Amino acid sequence: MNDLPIIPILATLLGGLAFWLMLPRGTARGRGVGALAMAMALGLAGSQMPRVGDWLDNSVFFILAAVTIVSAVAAVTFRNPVYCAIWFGQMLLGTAGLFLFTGAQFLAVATTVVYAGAILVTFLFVLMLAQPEGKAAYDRVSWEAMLAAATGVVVVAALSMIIGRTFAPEGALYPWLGMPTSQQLAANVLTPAHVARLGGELFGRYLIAIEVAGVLLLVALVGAAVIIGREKR
Amino acid sequence: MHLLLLLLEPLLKIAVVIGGLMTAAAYLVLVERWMAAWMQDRLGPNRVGIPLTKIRLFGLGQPIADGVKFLCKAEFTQEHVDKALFLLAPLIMFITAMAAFAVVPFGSVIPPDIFPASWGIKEPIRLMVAPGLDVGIIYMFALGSIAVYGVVLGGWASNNKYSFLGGLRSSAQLVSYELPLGLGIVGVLLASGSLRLDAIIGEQARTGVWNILTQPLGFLVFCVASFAEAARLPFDLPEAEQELVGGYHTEYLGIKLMMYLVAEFLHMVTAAFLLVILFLGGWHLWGLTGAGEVVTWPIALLRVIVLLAKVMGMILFFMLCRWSWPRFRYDQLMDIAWKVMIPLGLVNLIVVATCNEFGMPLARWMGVSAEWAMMAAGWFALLASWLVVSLLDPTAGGNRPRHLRPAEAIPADWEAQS
Amino acid sequence: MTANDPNTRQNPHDLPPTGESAAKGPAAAGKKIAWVREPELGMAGRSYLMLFLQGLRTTLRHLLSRKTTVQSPEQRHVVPDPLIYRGVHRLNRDAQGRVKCVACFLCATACPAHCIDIVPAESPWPDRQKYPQSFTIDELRCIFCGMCEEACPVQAIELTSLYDLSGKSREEMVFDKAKLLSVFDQTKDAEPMTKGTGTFFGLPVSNEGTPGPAEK
Amino acid sequence: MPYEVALLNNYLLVGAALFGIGLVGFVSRRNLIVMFLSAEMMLQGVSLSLVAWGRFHNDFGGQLLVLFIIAVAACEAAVALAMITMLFRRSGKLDAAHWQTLREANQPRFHEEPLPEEFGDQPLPWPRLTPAGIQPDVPREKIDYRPKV
Repeated sequence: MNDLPIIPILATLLGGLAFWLMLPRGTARGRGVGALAMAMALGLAGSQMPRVGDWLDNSVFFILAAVTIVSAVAAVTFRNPVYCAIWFGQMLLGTAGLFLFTGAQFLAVATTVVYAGAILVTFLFVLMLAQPEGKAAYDRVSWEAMLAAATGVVVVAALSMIIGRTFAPEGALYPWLGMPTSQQLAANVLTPAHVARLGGELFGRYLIAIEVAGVLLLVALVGAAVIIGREKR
Repeated sequence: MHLLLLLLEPLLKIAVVIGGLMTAAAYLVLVERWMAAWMQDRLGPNRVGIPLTKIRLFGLGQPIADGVKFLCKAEFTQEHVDKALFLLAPLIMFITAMAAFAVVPFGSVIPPDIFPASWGIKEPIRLMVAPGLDVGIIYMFALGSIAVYGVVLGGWASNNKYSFLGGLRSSAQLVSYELPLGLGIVGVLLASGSLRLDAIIGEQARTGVWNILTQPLGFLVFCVASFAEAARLPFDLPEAEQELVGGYHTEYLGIKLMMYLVAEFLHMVTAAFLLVILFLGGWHLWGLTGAGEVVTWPIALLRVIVLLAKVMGMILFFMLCRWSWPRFRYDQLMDIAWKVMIPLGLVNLIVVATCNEFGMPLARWMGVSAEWAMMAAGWFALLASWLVVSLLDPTAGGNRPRHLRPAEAIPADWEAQS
Repeated sequence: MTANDPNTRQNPHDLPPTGESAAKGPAAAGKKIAWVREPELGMAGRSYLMLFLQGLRTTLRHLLSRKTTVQSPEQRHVVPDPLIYRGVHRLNRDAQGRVKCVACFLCATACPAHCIDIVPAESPWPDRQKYPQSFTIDELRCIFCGMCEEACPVQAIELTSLYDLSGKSREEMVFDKAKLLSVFDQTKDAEPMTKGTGTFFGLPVSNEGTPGPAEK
Repeated sequence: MPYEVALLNNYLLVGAALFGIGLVGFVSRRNLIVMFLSAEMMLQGVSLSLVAWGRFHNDFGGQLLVLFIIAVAACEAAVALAMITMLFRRSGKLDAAHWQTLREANQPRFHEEPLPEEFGDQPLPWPRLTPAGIQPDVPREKIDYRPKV
C-alpha cells in the first residue's frame, strides 16, 4: 500500500467534488469554487501524464486535451442548453484536433462534418425553438448530482487505474503489447496517401460492413420520417 | 532555430494570404458596387480618392473609407442580446471563412532555382498554405459546416424575430445545400483520384480536358449549390432585405458587422476558387501553361495569373447573376435542393462512375479516345436529365400562391383559355 | 367546409371544374372572388433556360447602356414638373402679402406624421376669424406625403420642388412661419400658386383671399 | 516512456475522462437533448481510444470502427431527434421527468420542488419608440405585451 498513487487519486476525487459543485442544483452557489477545483484537478491529472515527444508536440497535445476536457465539463454542467450544445461543439472540435494529432485526418474532418455540421445543428434548432427565453426549471436542477458525480469518480478511477497498470514501466499488465517502430507507422497509418489507403481498406476489407452501415442509415432515415410524420393534422 | 526556420515558410504564406484576401475583399466590394450601379444605369462610387485633395481616382479610395468607417463606429452591445454568443458568432463566421483558404492553391509551384543558393531551398515551393493536408476539399466542407454556427448563433443571440428567422432559414439552407455541393464534387474526385485541390488541377492539366467538359451536370449542380452556400442572390434568403430587414445580422454593427460582411464575401471568393479549380482547370490553359510540376519561373507566374484571371471572371459572373434573376421563394429553394439538385448529382455520380469503370472498352469500341467518350456521356446525361426535370417540374408544388380576381372578370370559358 | 370554400387551404389544382361554378361557389359564400388557375409554364419556362438567358440579356444590356447619374453638387437635378413635386413646404401669401392660412387645423389633422403644429389667434383682418400665430413644421419628422397640401381648403400650404433639404441641427430643421413664408418668397416665381377655389364647410373660398367665410 | 506508448496512454486517459464526464451528464441532466449530447460524448471518448489503439497497432481498423461509430451516431441522432421532437410537441417541454409514467410500476413518483427565481431570469423591458401617428384604439399594454420573442 506504500506505492499508492496519491496524486491521481486526489485529482480524481477533487474532480468529482468539483463536478458536483458545478452541476445544476437549483442554486448558483459554489459554481465558482467548483470551476476552480476542476481546474486544479485537471492540472494535477495533467502533471501525472507522461510527456509526448518534444516540447512542440507535447504542448499541442496538452492544449488539445485541455480544450476537449474543459469543454466536455462545461457542456455537461452549463444550465442554458444552448450553451451546452455550443460547448459540446467545441469538445467535438477538440476531439477532431486530437484525431488530427494521431494522423487520422479523414476522421477529424468527418467528425466535424457529421457531428458538428449536421447532428448538432439540428439539435440546436430544436433547442432554440423550444426555449426562446430564460432557463427552464428542469435545466436548473439535475437528478442526484452527488450520486452522479460519485459514479463518474468511480468509473474514471477504475479506467485510469487499468490504463496506468497497462503501461507501468515495471510489471506491465500486458507485456505482450508489441511496440511498432516509427518506420512501420510511417508506412501505414501516417502515410502521405492517407485517405487513399483508408478508402481502400474501407471498400476492400470492410465492404460488407459499409453496406450494412448504409442500409442502417437508410432504415434510420425512414424510421425518423415515420416517427415525425405520425401526428398529422 | 531549426523550428523557427520550419515555421517561417507557413507563417509567410499565411501573412500573404490573409493580407491579400482582406485587400481583395475590400476591393471586390467596390467592384460589386460598380457592377450593381452599371446594371442599374448608374455610375457607382466614383468620389473617394486621395483625402484633402480633389483627386478622385475613380473612387478607389472608397474601400479604405468604408473600412475606416466600420472601425470607427461606436462599438456597443445591445442590452437584450446574449452577450457571449453575440460576440462569438461573427468570430466563428470570419475565422472559418479565412481558414478555408489554407488548402486552396493560388497557383502551382515556385521553382527553387530563383532563390539564392545560400538559402538552401531544394524543393519547389507550393503556393498553398497547408500542402500536406491530404483531406483538402473535405476540410473546406468541414469549415463550411462550422460556419453555419456563425449564422444560427448570430440570429439566436440577437434576440430578435427577424434575426432569428433569418438565422434559421439560413442554416436550413446551408445544411440542405451541403448535400448537392458534396454530390457535385464526388464525380470530380472520382475522376481525379484525389481529395487534394492541387492534385485535381494537375490531373486536368495532364489530360488537357477540363472537368466542366466531361461533367457538365456536376458543374451545374456544384455551381447552383455554391451560389446557395455563399448566399448569393438567387438564393439569398438568409438576409432577404425586403422580408427580414437584414436577416441574422440585423442587430450587428461596427466591427462585428464588418466581420460578417467580409466573411460572406469570402464565401463567394471561396466558391469561385472551387469552381475554377474543380471544373475550369485551375491554372491550366491550353498551350500556355504546360503541365507537371517542373516549371520555369515565367510559367509559374503565368499559372498564377491564369488562375486568378479565371477566378476574377467567376466572381464577375456571381455579381452579374445578382441582378439578373429574382430571388426564389423559400419552398422553391428547398425543392430545388432536394428534388432537383440531389437527383441530378446522383445521376452525375452514376455516369462518371460508369465511365470510369467501363469507359475504356466502350471508347475503344467506338473508336474515339476515353475523354471523348466521357464528354459525350456527360453532355448526354445533362441534356437528358434536364429534359426529365423540365417535364416532371418537381418544383411546382401544391402551395403556389393563388391569384384572386373579381368573379365578374373571369370569362365564362376561362378553363378553355388556360 | 365545401371544396369551393376559399377559407380552406387546399390544393390549387383542385379548382372548380367550370366557370359557372367558379362564379357561383364563392358568390354563395358572399364573396366576389374566385380561384383562378395561373397559366401553365411552357417548356421554355420550366427548363429555366430561356428565363436564364432573358435575365442575363437584360443585365448585360444595361451594363453597357448610357448612365443617367446626375453628379449632384456640380450638376443640379432638374425637377421635371415642379408643380407636382413634393419637396420642402411653403406657406403661401395672398395678394396683400399676408399669410393665407386660416388656422383651420385641417392640415395638422391630416398629417400622418404629426409634424405640423399651429397656434391659432384672433385674426386682425376682417376676411377671416383666425390666423396662425405660429405655424411650425418639423421637417425631420415629415414624410413628404402631401396630405397637408390636399387637405388645405385655401391652398395656403404647398410643397415646393426644393429637394436638397439639409441642416446642421434638429432645431434648425423645425421650420417656423417666417421660414415657411420665406420659402414662398423664394419659390413663387418658379412655381406659381395653385389657382382656383376650394370650399370650406361648404362655403366657397376664393384663392385671392379677399372675401372669406368671415364676411358672411 | 517511448513516444507511441505515451501517446496511447494519454489518449486512453483523455478518452476515459470523456466517457466519465458523459456518463455523469447522462445520468444527472434532465434536458432530453443534453442527455443525448452526453451520450454522444461517451461515444467520442470511445472513439478517441479506438483511434489511439489503431495508431498503436499500426492498423486502420480503429479508424474504420470510428467511422462506423459516426454512421451509427448519425442514425441515432435522426431517430432521437424525431422522438424528442414528438415528445416536445406533446408536452411542450424537453424534460425527461415529464415522462416518468413510462417507468416501471411501483417506482416512487418524482415531485418537482419549486425553485426560487434567479436574478437575470426576468425579461428585459423592451425599448419603446416615441409615439407617432394616430393614437390606436387598442390599449397600450396590449401592444407592448410580448409573450415571447
